[in-house]
Amino acid sequence: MDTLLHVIVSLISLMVALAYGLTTGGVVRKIMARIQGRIGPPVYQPFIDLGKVLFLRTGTHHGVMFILGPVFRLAGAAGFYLLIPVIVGVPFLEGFHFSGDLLLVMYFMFFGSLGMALGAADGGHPHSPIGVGRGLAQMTAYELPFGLAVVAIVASSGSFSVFEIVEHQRAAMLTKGVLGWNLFQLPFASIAAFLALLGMNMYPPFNIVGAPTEIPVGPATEYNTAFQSLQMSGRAIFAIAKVVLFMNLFLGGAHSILEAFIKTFFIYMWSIFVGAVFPRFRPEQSIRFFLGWPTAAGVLAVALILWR
Amino acid sequence: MKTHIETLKRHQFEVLWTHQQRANLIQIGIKAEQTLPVLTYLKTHTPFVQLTHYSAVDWIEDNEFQLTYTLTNPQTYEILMVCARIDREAATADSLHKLWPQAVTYEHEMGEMFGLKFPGSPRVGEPFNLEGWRDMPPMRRDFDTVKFVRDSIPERPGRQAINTRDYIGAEAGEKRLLHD
Amino acid sequence: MTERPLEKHTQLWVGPQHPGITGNMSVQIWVQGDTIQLGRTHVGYLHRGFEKLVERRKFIQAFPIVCRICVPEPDTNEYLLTAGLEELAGIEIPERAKWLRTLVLELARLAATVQALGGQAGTLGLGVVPNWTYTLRDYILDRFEELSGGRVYHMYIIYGGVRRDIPEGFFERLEGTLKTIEERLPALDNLIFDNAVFQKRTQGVGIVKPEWIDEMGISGPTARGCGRPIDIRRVDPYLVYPALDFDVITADGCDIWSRTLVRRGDIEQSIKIIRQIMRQIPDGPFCARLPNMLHWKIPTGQTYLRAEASRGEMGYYMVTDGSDKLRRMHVRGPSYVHGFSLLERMLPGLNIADLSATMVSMQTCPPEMER
Amino acid sequence: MRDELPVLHGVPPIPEGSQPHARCQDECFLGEKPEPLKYREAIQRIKNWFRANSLHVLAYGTGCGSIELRPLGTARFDMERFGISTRPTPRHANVLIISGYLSIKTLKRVIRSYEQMPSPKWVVGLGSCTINGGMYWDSYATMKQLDLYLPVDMYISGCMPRPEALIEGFAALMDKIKKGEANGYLDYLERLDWYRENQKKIIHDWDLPDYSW
Repeated sequence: MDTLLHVIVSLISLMVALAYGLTTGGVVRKIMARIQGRIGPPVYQPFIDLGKVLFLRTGTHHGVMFILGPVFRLAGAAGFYLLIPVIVGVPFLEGFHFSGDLLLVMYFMFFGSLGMALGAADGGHPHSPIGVGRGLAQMTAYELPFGLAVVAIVASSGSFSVFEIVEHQRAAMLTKGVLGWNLFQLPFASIAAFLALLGMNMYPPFNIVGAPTEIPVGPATEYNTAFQSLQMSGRAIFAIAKVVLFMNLFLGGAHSILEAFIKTFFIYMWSIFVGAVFPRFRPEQSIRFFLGWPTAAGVLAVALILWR
Repeated sequence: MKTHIETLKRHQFEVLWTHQQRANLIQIGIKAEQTLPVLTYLKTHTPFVQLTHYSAVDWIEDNEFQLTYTLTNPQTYEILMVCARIDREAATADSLHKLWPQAVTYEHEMGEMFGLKFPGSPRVGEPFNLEGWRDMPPMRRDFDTVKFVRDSIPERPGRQAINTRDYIGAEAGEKRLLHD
Repeated sequence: MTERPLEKHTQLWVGPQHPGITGNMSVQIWVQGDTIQLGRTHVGYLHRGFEKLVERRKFIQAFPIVCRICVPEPDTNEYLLTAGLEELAGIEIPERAKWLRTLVLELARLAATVQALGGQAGTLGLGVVPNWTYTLRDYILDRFEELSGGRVYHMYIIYGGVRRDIPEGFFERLEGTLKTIEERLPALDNLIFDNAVFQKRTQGVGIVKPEWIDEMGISGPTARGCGRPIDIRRVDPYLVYPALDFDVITADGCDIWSRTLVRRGDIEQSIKIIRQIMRQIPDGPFCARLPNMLHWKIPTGQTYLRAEASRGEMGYYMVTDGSDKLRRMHVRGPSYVHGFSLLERMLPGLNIADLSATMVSMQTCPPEMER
Repeated sequence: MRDELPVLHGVPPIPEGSQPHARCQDECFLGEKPEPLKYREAIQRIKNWFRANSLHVLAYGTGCGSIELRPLGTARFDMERFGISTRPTPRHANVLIISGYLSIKTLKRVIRSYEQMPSPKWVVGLGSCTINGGMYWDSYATMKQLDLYLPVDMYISGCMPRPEALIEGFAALMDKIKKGEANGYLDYLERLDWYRENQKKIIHDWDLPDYSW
């Protein structure tokens, strides 16, 4: 009975994450518009867009892998989201966590993009493989600082479970307050990870995958209608799952819905505030960036932990 | 600028006519056979090194095409306009792509728009502006664009064409204007 | 163009339906990895046959259609057609008309340059700048609308002068517009030139070799970005430019960055010129007395006239044959050189990511290339 | 005022007894057929509301009218506040703006782009050139009447139309979609042969597939 309830609550939580992700997307569009001096679309515009693409008809067919691509992406995002605790202390909202789930989570972060890469190649549009190549190269580049940051966190908390990492921070918070967060405990790991987050979120200057004036929309070029809606929802859930993971790893998790809301919102907006006024990097510049200071910060973080 | 034209004459190049259009624009006429030597001479021995413009004019009355080469002196910005007339039936001229790389574009366009042939020019014959064009080259004077449109491109019925002269004449109430 | 066999390549069409392309044209590129090996431009998507159309229209009917040749900056076309025919017909225009023409040309240059600055940033994904600069351009278009009744196509310069005098209080409102633009410039500088990513993307990219300039007839910001002070307003002056005080901006990087810098300097110079015109403009008639336009015949002659558009040297070749219609008109826009031969020469070795930035840095204008 | 204007439709009515195109029977491709049931109508209305409020315009500047689309998209006029945004690929777009005159070379590309767009899709003709050739009525390179080649749902007249006119045109298109009257894409499928015949009449080197998916 408990398992069934857990599944139901998790599904509802997934829906909430989707809605939250779409709303945040709308807020981002609004903020971007405001910076550009425009009024901008209504905040609920992504919902209308999602509904509209669902109500479109298509006859395009490029093979089985093409159809599976967005499914993989959605599955990767959903799996990612369901594995990590959203609100600690509330039953059924702590995710399907188990010891060592951080490894699986990091795998799921890759999984969706790899699925999209395979599917996009089936589309046959030359922009797709170029975009996939750019995306995978950039992903490999930002995985390095992020992986180093995770290693530092794991070494300091002594666990591969996201839940236990949160617990570890909560224990530290009892004595040190807010300073018990990993954000302040492991400053170099935080620098590495938050710089890597810029690349993960694909906002400027790291939006090289779907660069509109270079290779318009990249891998998603051939994906229309229902595939596009799968992709949009996958992207929304993935974005939220990422910020929830970062909240758990660095900001000490959340104990109430309001806290989760505030923390995730600010982590999400971090890449917007950085990216709103930047042009785009060239692919090799982006890769060089991630292999530069972020990686150095990650190496330093690991070294400090080992030295300590 | 006049001195350069004098040296041209001294080098056995025949200058058919000279006309000063503006203070810094002189036009000369040369023979079509001598086009390439004259232009090579101008590019190598005079400051007129820049091919600014290059185009053709259809003189259908004389059964000739006029090719106009506009050369610029990049120091003083004086313009020397060299005109040569070629036969309209043969419509063949020397290609300048070895002298100036951008001449390829002009020749490419003229090849399509006038049906001129430039032996050796790399892109003449490829489509430039038109695609699937089956009629006469459109910039020739005997190509009637109105007839072409009436024949091959459907128009929305009901569009009126007003003769400007009649219209203004009627407006003014002056019948005199109608017959000048 | 070098025709050499490529071993492994992908053929890619950039355009005609591509957001990174200027207007409606296409570049066919052969890429190896991310590097372009060979490129060819294909045009004709905007071909309307203007040169044929003016051959069968009277002079007064020809002038409203030539402004369609370059959409962002139509006034240069109007000026060149009218001035060329005035030269062939031997018409002198009044002094005030000259000043008004200069004012309009300079305003159009300003609008096009502001737009190009935003376009340059837009190709690199900096979405804020185009949003602002298009608005600034729109303020200038408001003044145009007041002056001529048209927002984009003005048809203000007519044979013998201009179509009408300036309206009451126009200069005060124009001054306000210029102030608005000037107030916005520091913020634009901050966004574009102080932006580390923009510097990284543009410095050393899209090199135009200085020795190509004389050989190919490169002009405008593209030539001035190579350190050559080629400005038709200075080297082959027309209208009242000799009486005006302005600098020819140059930069010597030969890359996209220098061209953007030149364009940024051009904005200030244009504003300076417009202010001078507003101060010095003389009184008098704004249009010469003209023959009956329906019967106007121009004696046989040919001329090549040029003016400085925001993109470079714009030239009109006109031939008349004594009738009431043009015999031949050929438009040699700056894009005619920059968009075909120069672009094809620059493409080998360029990254795909830099293609559209390179095109926009030369402001290639497809309707001017194919007319 | 708008109702009094004559409807610009240069297309003759469908002859009696003519068979619709074979592809029309393909339910997966064709849009929805009107169903008598009440709740179907309600669902249709909801779908139309979604479609009308999220117009994705294909970023293809086919003619000089596209110079006014940029002010429309940027800070001063800002079409995004109405839910209109541009999409760089035809697969993601469902509004095709023909901005002004269309040379025959471009017409070929436009047909291809149009057919690749997922239905329901709409065509907006901009400027007098699309309506009757405009000032290029005697040009050998441009088409003179757009609705012979593509099913036009909305014409916006002017040379070129101002951004305000474009906004009003889009608002009218939204109204039309909400009422379920913007069915040009169905017309295109039903009379594909007729459109093809017209297209092949002016595109001489026809090398497009039967239908570009």
